[in-house]
Amino acid sequence: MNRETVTKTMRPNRSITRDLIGIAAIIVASALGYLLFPDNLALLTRIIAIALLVLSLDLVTGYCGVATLGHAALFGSGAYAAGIAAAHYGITDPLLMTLAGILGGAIAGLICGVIILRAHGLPQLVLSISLIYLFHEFANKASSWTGGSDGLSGISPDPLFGSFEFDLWGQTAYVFGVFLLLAVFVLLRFLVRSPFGMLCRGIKEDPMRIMAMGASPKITLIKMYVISGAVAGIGGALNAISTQVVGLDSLSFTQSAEALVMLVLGGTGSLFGALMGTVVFMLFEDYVSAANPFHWLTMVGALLIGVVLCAPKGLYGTAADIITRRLEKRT
Amino acid sequence: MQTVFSIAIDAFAYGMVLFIISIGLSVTMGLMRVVNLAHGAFAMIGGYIASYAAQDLGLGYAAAVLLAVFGTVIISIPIERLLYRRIYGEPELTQVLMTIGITFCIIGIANYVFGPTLKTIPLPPALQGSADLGFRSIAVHRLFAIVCGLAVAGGLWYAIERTAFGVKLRASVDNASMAAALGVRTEIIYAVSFAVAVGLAAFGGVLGAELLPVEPYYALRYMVTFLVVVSVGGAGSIPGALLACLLLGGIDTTGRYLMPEFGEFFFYLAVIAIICIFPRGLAGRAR
Amino acid sequence: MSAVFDVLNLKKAFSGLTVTNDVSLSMAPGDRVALIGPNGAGKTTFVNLVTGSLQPVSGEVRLNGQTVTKINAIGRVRRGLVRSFQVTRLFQEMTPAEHVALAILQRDGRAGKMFGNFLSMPEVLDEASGLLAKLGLADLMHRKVSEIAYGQQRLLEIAMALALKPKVLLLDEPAAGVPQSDTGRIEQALADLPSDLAVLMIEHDMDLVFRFAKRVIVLAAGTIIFDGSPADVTKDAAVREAYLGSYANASHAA
Amino acid sequence: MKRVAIAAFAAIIMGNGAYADTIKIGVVGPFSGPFALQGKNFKAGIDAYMAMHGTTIGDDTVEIIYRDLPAADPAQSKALAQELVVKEKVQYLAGFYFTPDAMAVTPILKQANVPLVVMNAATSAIVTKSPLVVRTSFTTWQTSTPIAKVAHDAGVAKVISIVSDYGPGVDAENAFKAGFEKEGGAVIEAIRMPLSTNDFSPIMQRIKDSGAQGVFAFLPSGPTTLGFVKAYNDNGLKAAGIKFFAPGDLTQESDLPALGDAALGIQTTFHYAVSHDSPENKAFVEAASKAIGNPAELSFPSVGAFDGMNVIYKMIEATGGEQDAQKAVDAVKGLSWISPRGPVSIDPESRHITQNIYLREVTKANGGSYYNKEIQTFENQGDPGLAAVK
Repeated sequence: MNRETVTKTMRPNRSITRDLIGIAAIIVASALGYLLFPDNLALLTRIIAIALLVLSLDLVTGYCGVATLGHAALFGSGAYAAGIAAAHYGITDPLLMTLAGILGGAIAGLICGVIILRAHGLPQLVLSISLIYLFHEFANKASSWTGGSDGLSGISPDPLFGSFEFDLWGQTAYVFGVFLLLAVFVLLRFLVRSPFGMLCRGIKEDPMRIMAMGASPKITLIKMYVISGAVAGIGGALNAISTQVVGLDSLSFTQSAEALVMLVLGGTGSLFGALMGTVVFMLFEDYVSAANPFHWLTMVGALLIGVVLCAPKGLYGTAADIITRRLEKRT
Repeated sequence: MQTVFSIAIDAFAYGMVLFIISIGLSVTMGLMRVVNLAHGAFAMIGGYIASYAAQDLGLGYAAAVLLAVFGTVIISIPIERLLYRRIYGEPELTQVLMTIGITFCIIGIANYVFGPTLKTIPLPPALQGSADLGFRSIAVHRLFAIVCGLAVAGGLWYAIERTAFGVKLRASVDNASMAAALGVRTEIIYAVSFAVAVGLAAFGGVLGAELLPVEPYYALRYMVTFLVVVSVGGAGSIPGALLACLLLGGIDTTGRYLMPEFGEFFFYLAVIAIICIFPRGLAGRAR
Repeated sequence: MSAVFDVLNLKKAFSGLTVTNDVSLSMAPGDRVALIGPNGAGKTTFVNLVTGSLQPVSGEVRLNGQTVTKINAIGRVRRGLVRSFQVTRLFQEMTPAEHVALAILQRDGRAGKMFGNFLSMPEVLDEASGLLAKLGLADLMHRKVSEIAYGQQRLLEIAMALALKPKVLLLDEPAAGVPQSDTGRIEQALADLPSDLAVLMIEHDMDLVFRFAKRVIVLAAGTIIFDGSPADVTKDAAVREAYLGSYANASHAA
Repeated sequence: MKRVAIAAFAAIIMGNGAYADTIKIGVVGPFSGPFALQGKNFKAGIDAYMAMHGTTIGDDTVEIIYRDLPAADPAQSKALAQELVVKEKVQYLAGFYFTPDAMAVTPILKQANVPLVVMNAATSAIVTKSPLVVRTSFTTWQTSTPIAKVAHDAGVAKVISIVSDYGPGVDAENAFKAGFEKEGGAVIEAIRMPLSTNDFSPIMQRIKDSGAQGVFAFLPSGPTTLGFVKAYNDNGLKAAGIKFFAPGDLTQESDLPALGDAALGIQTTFHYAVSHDSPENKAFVEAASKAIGNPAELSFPSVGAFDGMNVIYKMIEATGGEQDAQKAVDAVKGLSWISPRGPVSIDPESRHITQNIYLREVTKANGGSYYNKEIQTFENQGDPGLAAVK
């Protein structure tokens, strides 16, 4: 009986500790980024925006097992929602723009979820690809709203809380991004450990079994898609606010595929994996493309092959495995 | 009426070109269960070899095609041995990561070796120019592509359904361990199938070069088209792939004639509709 | 006592071939019924029809006197018709505590909650650990399912089903694949099932059937050929003919 | 590698000239990816200019810092520009192949006190987004308007317009329509086809069915032009005598070897042909060919970059190397010079380049290679697009 109480209390404590470590890690990494690359905050802000996209992808792919190569539809919808709110409706408060992004992303999530969840496996991938092309084409067609292929410009967000300008040096945007990321991270930690999160993990392994428990996998997954859309929408809004332009590339297949690559690189099914994959991929890409623009694609390809061969569970997944194995050996 | 006829012929020709390039992918994805995003890269290698053989070595078209097919297969052997073998049976996402990585590498190398410009494969005089069909003219090489497409479809169907190899292949696909227990050497079956798939990719890359010109980003540019066509058909099914190519070719061509502005919408809406109605593809088998 | 579960003239055909033909049965709370039949008798189809995975050509399924034939599988579970699986279908990456807690939360309509954790919901945790303790799984409740023995996984299946507080429980070969040494635990668990629960067990193991069931139904070629007491089943000529013959002679008659 | 090389190079220069300043110019362009060829042309133009005019202005040394942006990606563009300004302390931003990338940078120019010299991006509106933008390339309106007169002069009254459905395509369609209708012709149908179109047969069928005497086309340079031009021949449009008009993007020099005989006789209007006959261009082509390595890869972005460098050098001279964006831009307003493409000037109002537009025809040279042969000149063309947008 004693042992049971120990395990009972130990479990939640351990994961709360892990949460605190995670939050601390994000804060430390953000501060380090700020101190080490004070002149490169725009890149770092961009990494945060993409990290939000990858986190959102992890929710449906990592936690629910949905294969998608069209997740930028949610990100881009958020970006356009925030951009259109600012450029056409004069909603230039950054917080309201973020809200617009959340709404845009969530609605896109609902649409994508309803369609993508109709198939599984390869056909599901193809559905997601078709959707991203439709979204892209739609944004291209609606050029009076979106600026078409020239991009949506004329977004000029107000200073944050009336006093912090989104300026050239990008400090405001960066700090704003870090706070958004932290908020999202904390909320998602709650989400994935909640009963709902548990349900999603169950669906990933065996949707039939979940049905036999009286829960509907479809409705659950659509809910998750909407949440995922909101998260991606925050990323999109951050992108729109910090760069003040939204381009069709934010709704592209390429962006979707890159997000998936980053997620698998970091390791699916864990929030840290998603963050790690994004940071590693984007820094690697930035470094290699600056060092050797002509061959960077080859090197990125080699990196991906290397990861599949040496770290099949992704960077974080494999690292976590090694660490737990070490710990178990010690005890 | 004449216009309808004319569009039908265009659709047929386009569908057959799509078929030739995609059918190899259907083999890898359906029979070997590998989401092979690098398929276009192999088609591109075929195109480059043929272009090099014809332009720089001065070989004839037939020789260039043969060289392209066998050259690509030879290049693919070490790739299959070292890389693909590691991802058979792995989750789809791992396969996506690996094959995208391979695609990136091949693009980078092609860019380095052949440069970024477009490459063409000169056609022999017999395939140049247009043929008069009475009510319209059509490029001879398109007719050639149609004939080749039909030949490939027939040949593959025969090989899979009627030969001893086909029996072993289908047995390995349905139940690898059972097939192995019965004495089928599944590794060899897989290696041969992979080589056939790659060879078909190269063949398609060369034959389709008039429509999809060879350049380093070929592998990424058309990756999605191939993937879509194969999935709509139902991976692994030759009649399915043929049907999907003709159907999508038809929808695409008609859409682009009637409302070119919304060409993309037609195509992808059709894909979504088909998959929603046939979640396993047109000829997909229940697993 | 009025019936909690009725099946009326259920019929199903696959491409012209009738696999379930005019099957009817009725169960009251507390019933312990075993459904047996030779391979290919249509037991699996019957289960799928009853749970709603398949739609019948004609006939009716009733729960608590209400027709549920048009209600899908999920809706039937929510109305109290719960099944277990012949081959365990558990979530390998999750713990027994999570399995049972998820079932409890789902039963209470709280599985969609996006905040909080069942570990910090005392009533859920208590119920889950109580249930697991009753089945002897208390020590394993925080292990991953992939790390526990198959016999214990079968017990967990039963625990999950019970956590849903069903009115009718379909047990699909609850002891299949369990090593001899562990069957005792499972039989104990079956004996301890709530007394007001109607249980329909599909089983091959006749020893288990005779120990557990108060009533046996024999299905052959899609039709019920016997419905009566276990004592009578071995004496029934049709059953012997269809299925039991040698077994009855060899082990029970002896 | 490149960073190291530049740093080493800079170190040597710094070591030699004790008190001289280094003026950095940040160039953003597609140096990898599907458009890498255009990026290479940027670099070739810049290298050619610096080879011909030296790397020092007065006491100051000019240093170029390249950043790669493979495809239209405004967010990345902004990030790169910001890094160039804040970290590398560049005094000038230049390059930019795609419109959205250039647009993304305009909001930061004022605060950064940096002028932007656009070396390619061809949408008219870019120069209106900030008073610190100068463009030395062209606009789609600028190159597509004269072809309307050419079409009219060729006796064509009914034209069908076929463009790729994206910003520049729409610009080209509008420009042609405006020009052609002014000449008294009629655009009987205007079709916008998706950028991803591979099979142009149905489009050719549309052209045939429309009964037009000529077709106006705009597609981005690259693989699709090849398919389009081949389909035009294969489907018997050329044989049927339907005339083909397009701006020069369709027949850029680096695509000509692949187009081959299919392109022969196609007439396009553009601001620059590599074959342009002038001493300035001879010198430029020689230097740029050396810089790019393979002369067959030389194409129009190189001249935009070359003239962009000329503008920046003038800016540096005018400001004496001090960082003063407004002064620098004011100094080149109205500036005129003889470019490799012919006489050009910077319009003081719009800060866009005023230049000759040439009608050219794809011709086979004696050596068997293909080139754009200039056959008519439209002098001193401004950008009609700006007026049209307003």
